[in-house]
Amino acid sequence: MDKRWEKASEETKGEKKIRPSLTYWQDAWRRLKQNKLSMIGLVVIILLFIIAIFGPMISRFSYEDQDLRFGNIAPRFDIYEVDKSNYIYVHPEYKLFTVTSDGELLESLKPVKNDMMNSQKIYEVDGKRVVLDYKNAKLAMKNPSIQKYKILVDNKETEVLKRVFNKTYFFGTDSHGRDLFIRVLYGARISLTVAIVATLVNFFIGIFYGGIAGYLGGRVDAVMTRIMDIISTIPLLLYVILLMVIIAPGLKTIIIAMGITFWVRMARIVRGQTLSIKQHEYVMAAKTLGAKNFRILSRHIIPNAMGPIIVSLTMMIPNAIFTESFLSFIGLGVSAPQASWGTLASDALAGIRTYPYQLLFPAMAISITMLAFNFLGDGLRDALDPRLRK
Amino acid sequence: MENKNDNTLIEIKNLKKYFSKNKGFFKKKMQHLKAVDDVSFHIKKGETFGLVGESGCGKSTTGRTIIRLYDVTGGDIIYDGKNISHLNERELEPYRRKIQMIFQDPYASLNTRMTVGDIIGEPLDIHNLAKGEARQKRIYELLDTVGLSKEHASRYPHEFSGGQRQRIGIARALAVEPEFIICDEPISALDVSIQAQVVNMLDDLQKKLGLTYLFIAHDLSMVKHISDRIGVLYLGKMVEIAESDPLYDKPIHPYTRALLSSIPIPDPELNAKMDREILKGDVPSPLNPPSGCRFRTRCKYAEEICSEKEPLLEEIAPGRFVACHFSRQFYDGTKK
Amino acid sequence: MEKLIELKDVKTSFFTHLGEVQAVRGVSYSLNKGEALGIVGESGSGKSITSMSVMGLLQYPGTVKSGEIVFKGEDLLKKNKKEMMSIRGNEIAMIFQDPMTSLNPVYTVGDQIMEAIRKHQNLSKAEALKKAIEMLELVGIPDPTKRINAYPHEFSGGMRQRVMIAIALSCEPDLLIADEPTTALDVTIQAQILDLMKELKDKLNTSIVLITHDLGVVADVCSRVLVMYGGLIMEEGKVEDIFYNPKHPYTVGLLKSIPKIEHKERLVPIDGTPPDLLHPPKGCPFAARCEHAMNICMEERPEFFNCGEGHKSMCWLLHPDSPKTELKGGVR
Amino acid sequence: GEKEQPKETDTAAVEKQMEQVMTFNLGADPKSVDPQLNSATDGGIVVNNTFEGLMRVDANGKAQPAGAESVEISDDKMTYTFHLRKDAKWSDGKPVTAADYKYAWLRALDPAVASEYSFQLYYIKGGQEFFEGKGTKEDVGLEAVDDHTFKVTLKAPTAYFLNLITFYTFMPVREDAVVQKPEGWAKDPSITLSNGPFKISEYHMNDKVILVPNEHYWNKDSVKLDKIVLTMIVDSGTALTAYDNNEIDVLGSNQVPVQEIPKRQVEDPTFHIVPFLGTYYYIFNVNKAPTNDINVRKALTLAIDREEIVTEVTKAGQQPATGFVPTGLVDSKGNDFRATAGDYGISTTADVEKAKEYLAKAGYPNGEGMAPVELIYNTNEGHKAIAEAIQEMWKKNLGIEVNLVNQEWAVFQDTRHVGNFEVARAGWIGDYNDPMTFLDLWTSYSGNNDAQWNYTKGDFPENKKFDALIENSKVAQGEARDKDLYGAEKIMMDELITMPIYYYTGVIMVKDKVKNWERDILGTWYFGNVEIIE
Amino acid sequence: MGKFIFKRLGQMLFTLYIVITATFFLMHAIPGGPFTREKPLPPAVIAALEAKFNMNAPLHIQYFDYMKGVFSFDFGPSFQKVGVNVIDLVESGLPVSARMGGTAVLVVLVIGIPLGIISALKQNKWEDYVVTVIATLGVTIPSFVIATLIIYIFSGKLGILPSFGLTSWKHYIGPVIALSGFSLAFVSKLTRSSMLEVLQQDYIRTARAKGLSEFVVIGKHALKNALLPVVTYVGPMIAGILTGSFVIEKIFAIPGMGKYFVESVGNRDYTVIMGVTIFYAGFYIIMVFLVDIIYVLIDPRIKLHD
Ligand SMILES: Nc1ncnc2c1ncn2[C@@H]1O[C@H](COP(=O)(O)OP(=O)(O)OP(=O)(O)O)[C@@H](O)[C@H]1O
Ligand SMILES: Nc1ncnc2c1ncn2[C@@H]1O[C@H](COP(=O)(O)OP(=O)(O)OP(=O)(O)O)[C@@H](O)[C@H]1O
Ligand SMILES: [Mg+2]
Ligand SMILES: [Mg+2]
Repeated sequence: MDKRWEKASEETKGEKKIRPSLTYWQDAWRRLKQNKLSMIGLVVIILLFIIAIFGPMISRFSYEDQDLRFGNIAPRFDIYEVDKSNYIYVHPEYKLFTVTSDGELLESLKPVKNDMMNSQKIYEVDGKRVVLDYKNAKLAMKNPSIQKYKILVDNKETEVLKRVFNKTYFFGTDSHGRDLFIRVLYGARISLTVAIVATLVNFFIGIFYGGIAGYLGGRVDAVMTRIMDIISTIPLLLYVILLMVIIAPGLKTIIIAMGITFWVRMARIVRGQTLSIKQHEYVMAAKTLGAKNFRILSRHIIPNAMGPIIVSLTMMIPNAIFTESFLSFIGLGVSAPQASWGTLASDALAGIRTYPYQLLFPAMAISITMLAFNFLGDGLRDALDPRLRK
Repeated sequence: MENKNDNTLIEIKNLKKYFSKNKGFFKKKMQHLKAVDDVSFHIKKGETFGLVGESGCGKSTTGRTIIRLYDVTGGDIIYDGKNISHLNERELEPYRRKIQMIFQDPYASLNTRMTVGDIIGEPLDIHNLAKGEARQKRIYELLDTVGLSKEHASRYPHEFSGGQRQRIGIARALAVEPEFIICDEPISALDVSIQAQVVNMLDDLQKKLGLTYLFIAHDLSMVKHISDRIGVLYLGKMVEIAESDPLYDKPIHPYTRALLSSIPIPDPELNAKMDREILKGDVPSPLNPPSGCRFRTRCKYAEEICSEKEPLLEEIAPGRFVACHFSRQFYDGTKK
Repeated sequence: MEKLIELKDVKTSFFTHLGEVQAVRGVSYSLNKGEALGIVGESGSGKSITSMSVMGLLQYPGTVKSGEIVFKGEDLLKKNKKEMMSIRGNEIAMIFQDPMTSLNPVYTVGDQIMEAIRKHQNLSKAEALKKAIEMLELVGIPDPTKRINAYPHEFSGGMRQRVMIAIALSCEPDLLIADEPTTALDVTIQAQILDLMKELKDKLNTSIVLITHDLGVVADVCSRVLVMYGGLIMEEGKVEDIFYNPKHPYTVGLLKSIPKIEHKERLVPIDGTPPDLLHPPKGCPFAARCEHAMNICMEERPEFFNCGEGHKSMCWLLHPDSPKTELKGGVR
Repeated sequence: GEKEQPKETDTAAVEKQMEQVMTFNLGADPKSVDPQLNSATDGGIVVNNTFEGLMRVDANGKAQPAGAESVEISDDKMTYTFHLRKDAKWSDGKPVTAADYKYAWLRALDPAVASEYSFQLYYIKGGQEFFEGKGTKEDVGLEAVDDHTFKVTLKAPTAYFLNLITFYTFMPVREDAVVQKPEGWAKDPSITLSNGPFKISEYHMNDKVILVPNEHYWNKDSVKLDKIVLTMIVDSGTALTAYDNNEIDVLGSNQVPVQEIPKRQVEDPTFHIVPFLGTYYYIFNVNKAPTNDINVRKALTLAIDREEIVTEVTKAGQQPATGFVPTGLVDSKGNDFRATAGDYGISTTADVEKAKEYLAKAGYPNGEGMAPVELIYNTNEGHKAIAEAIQEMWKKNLGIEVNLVNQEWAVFQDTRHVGNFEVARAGWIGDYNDPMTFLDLWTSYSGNNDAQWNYTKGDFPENKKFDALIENSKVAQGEARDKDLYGAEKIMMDELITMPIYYYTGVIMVKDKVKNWERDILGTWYFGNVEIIE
Repeated sequence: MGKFIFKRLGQMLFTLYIVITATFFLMHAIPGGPFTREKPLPPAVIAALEAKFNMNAPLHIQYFDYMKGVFSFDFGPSFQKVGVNVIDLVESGLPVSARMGGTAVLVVLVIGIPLGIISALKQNKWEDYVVTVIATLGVTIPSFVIATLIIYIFSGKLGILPSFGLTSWKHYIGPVIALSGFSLAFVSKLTRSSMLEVLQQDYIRTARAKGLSEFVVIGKHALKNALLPVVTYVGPMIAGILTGSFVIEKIFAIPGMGKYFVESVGNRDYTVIMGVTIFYAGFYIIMVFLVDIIYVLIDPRIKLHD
């Protein structure tokens, strides 16, 4: 008879091996890895940290090296040819620099004669007479089609040779002639530190404060939220000034200042979520299992409030970066000439009309960081939610 | 009142749980929904006490109040000689391991952000019962006990069918090896064969470890099967308590009778022939229950006295308590 | 008799990172107007997912891989979102299995019922309110005028389930899919609800798919029954066929597990655990637990064998070549 | 004004063209526009155009009779008798009388009024005593001889008294207006009365003030404007944009972002750099190491390149400062004070060699062994820029580490005042056209002597000499007085209690169509002669 | 509920009292005073000023006097702005700030929430990324930069917007954009994240099963559930935005009251510091209270009182 119709033995019914099971966090990490954008975000963030730590070491300038005469030089500019070996660059402030043909800055020229009457500045470059003639500048104000100035080499008008990148200062220089590139790199140290601190403060104080208030509810909640009300309504400036008087300014002080106030918004959001989540059955279930408050908060409530928490965490980062610059500005933070992205951005603001690049670079640094954090945050939110959709 | 003897594990005395409902936003007028109103019973060690009753009559509330998920409005819960009805969270700690609950709503009671392994493992962690390898083993064991496979440990609740979720809930309750389990419709979503598996398992555990159950269910044949004694709840009141066989053989309270006569029989022909007693009349509201006997509005035997006086739970035969003015007549057969 | 819906070899899977969970592995059935079909079967066998596939409400990462769902002559799987929207609630209504999470916690039950009524019946607000109260009364909620303003969490499990029923019924659909509608109800209310459904069936010619574990309920309401196991239909037939003359070992086992109210002996479950749909067995999904399993059962999925009018079973035992085995079972 | 020429036949367009409206950006909302209560330049601009004192500074900085027709000065230079202009009227048409002046001046000295510039009237006999509660109102040397004669008796001959009284604190106010709302009357158009060429017609807090001609002004015919809108844009970027957009005609002062200046200077014909009486300097704490060492102070002073600072950092045509008193002031003979006093050996560029020498002399050759110097400044972009530049110069030229510390303004004031610093940023704008407004800062009793250069509290004999010279200059006349002042500056510059950096300038922008504007070196504007010509 | 509100009112007054007291003493604790000037005033003048403003009494007496004033809604005169009472400052500045802020709040809600919904519905599609980028820009470019850029580009370069003041609808565009940027970004991201959460819930499936249109499913069933964190954020935000922003008002030269929050501290204008703090704190506390009330209205399960 056909073997097929024989009774099956027990072994053939046997079970298959099982895969080791993943915990929630391992599983979340696996999901996160699948999200391309957030991995890019993560890589960018790691790169930023690496750059912030090692970047300033490899540059030939330091963040504080200044040369006032080389102030406000753009990262890309037009050059004129004087002769085959001499090239010049005209600064928007009507100053001349000698440069190499590929954009390396050489020298700031002193005019041999500053002929105000004829609106001319006369220079000598390698024996040649170079005239910066800005007679038309006043007309150009009203009529942008007119060229503001002319360059005359030995009385012959010269046209722009080409547009080159600044080889000496990749990002150009600031008003004090400091290399913006290195300042942005250096600024990353302070800004990223602040960002991390803000995140930690939010995470550890904000989440638990809010969670405890919301979870315990009743009188505890009333007292804790009233404290938050008080913290957020007493004028910030007052205690910042007081802090400034009692402790020495510096990064540490900024961290303290942020520690006092920066977590309140997060705490409120977590409290609101907690009030709602704690009514869910699974929290009750955990209670009947004998879970202590801390466990219920950390295992049940907070993971389920993760969406808004991550959003707040990421959104508060730029806030922290600018709070730092504000605090530094009023004297609480790092002192000049140290720079953070925030202070670089606010310093650049005054010159926005003529030197927009000074704002562009720090702003871009912040934006890239933020995009990276945002994509990572969105990915994290998804990864932490097992019911993820595509 | 019910008499009890020394091996009573838990005694419920005049338990009340009212939900207050605000009327309007600002008005102070409160309305009480008397979900459980003066209920008393006891459960002996190693016994299964079935609790049946109409949907919404307060079974789950009784269970949840006993496990102190709700604050007690009135009455006492005496567990192993200790009144736990007003203990605070900290004082309750030791009881959290001894008393467990299987929730009626399996999905809502599972944290969707935990894997099933973690859900079942949580009580182990909380009470430090097992760690590492042992924990994993225990989880697999529990999964197996409730008819799920090991593979399921790393999945999330939303990936399961209704019945599977219910089994996760059961496994979690069993994890801490409690003394007393409140089973709130633990098997309603399971197919009969798995029901049988689970019920057998509960039986075995009871025999082996002397567990005690409060078993809330609607499937009266299953209740009968598993319970030693059964309480019938109607609108927040206990109307009848009896050992299971006598109750089924000879239900006394009119509500119990109606209940038993409505059981659908898994036999199409018999079922068609069945003569069901469908309860007529308005279903009364726990917000303002009828005066006197709460069942009187739907009772075909109701008389004047029923609306005037509230019948008390009386012992009409050993171990048999009924709250009906005519209980004795029914028992004697003088009234049909 | 008019065919209302026909499922042809529907396969639904969830594509999780662990692999493909083949929740439904080829289900076909059809249903006439005014007919009630019961679906029973193992927990996790794909009953709900099949229904969800019909409704087009599968959640990510679930998709209907193949098959057809022909409703009133048109394939629902080919319809776009908007067309499905007009069919859902209106022509096909579903009562979900999990009543707590299926009701919106932030709206009153009245609001949620009225919404369905107003969507489908073009009534004024006041009329809808009246109708909603009526519906609540119909499903046996006490004091409906007051309780209509309650929120879901203030209701007991059974009451929520009845709200779900009220919502589904208020749509007056052509096809009602009821996924374990009475699990949380006591027998008296259950009887009331079942009567209501029967009435709907008889008066409005509504077709009903009733998923349940309570074989008593099936016996009461349905004329035909499907038995599912491991994502497949094991046996299909008229109630009488299934109850009295089961032709599949799983059905037999199922019927054996029913507790008898008369006597209190140990229940007889089916030994073993159901298959993991992540790696479904090649052959018969039940083979691993089947006392009659043969080698072929492990290797090859059986085909359907007819064993009476409208009664078929997917079991190799019915193959002419197989050794004759008497299946002892049935409720009698 | 031109409004009076009736040409009804013409269209509105023409009328619009005829309308003489000027929009002037004032900056912040003035704290006060009450002559006696005001203490700031912005309020001063409003007061200067709505009120008129006895004298007014002309375009050349000379005090000329205004409210007064003439003045008689007694031989001992202690009594001034002013003959008031008979046609001077208040904006309600009532004549301006000597009693109004007397009331106003006494008001400035009334301690209950607490005028911040009350000390400007201490020169008047009995003034200080009255203010400090040691004398009475009656004892103050003010007398309204008759309606048009006002006699003032001074405590000591004060050479610059006529200059002094061009200041707004000395402008008359009307008692009947003031008593209605003693604090707020001046800003309330329904109450305020003024005697200047304009009057306030609307005052919107933080938004704008509208001035219209005072039709009772004695010289109303020379007033051409029909309306002045004083806007209150604080942000310089916005102000500049508004100016470029023709929403504003005049940017009053320093409302052009620094980085814009070099370009504007070349490209924009309406951009002007004007003199402004002020000095930007750093104060050395002479009471604290290391700046208590004169050699250190000298080294620091010589090590900075002032030329570079003004061209590359401040950029607004400022002049490198080599002395404390800024340019623009003259001595009794009309010689420029600055030029005459000389540069005390401070060159405008860095004198690194000498600086190093001094530092070595102080015991820190090449900066070795010197602890980092702390430089404090108050929070401000401009101060920061300068501090950073100087920090680098000291570092590069002297090898000294410098810590920059910026402080919130009031904290900074406090720190500097109590001497809790080593080097601190400072600036001083003159109140009147005399070197005294700069030099009297450094007396031992001055509240401004933040350098802690005080012989009563430490070993500073030079300070005592300085005090004596200043005291003497208050009574001396002519050349003798000049000698005192030159001597005083020399002492403080030799001691180098401060390190002058540059002299302020004003950066203003005035549209071409605005003609005949007047601005004095104290930063006050006068619109009485302004005319709009399209 | 009535009792709860009553209790909360009591708490609110107490909170306000603490804020007033803390601010009062903090303010006096920091260096400098209202009469600190670049050119320091002679001691006699300071004495006269102190006498005039009742500042020569011991601090605790000043405190009691001040509290007395507060109870009769008398917040005293500004030290800085001669002849102007604190109340006047609020009265003149608040309507302006509130008009501008109100518009910004509207923009935040009317644009931010839909943006969040869209990006949740189109999760990980280009629409979502666009919203993320917008939101990133919104939070990374601080308001002072946005404001400056708007003025520079739209008023200066293009000449299509006026550069200062707040008199016509066009004047509102710049300030409102600058004012709402951060909050708009925040709100849209919050909405997105909680919307994603809610969209997974079974009751959304139920709503769909009823045949409700996608608009109702999202706009009614999902949104209300998703709104909780948004409300949490928006409540205090409204208090912040309506009372004006120092930076925006400074850059756009708007005569609002935002400037006093910073200026008064800089000037040590004690009465104004106190006045605006009390005002803001009161407003803030009320908003926080309203947020709690809205919690209960949104989610009936939330109980704030035992
Ligand atoms: N989102 C999901 N992801 C993966 N697997 C799923 C998902 N949802 C359901 N399943 C699997 O699909 C199978 C069928 O589930 P379904 O809900 O249809 O079962 P059921 O027959 O309704 O069972 P019950 O009677 O217990 O409700 C189950 O094995 C379940 O584990
Ligand atoms: N949180 C609550 N707030 C207000 N009322 C409630 C609440 N929970 C339950 N109730 C009400 O209390 C009564 C009893 O509910 P309970 O859940 O105990 O019923 P049950 O007997 O378990 O019913 P079922 O069999 O349907 O689950 C019901 O009327 C219900 O509406
Ligand atoms: Mg229940
Ligand atoms: Mg199901």
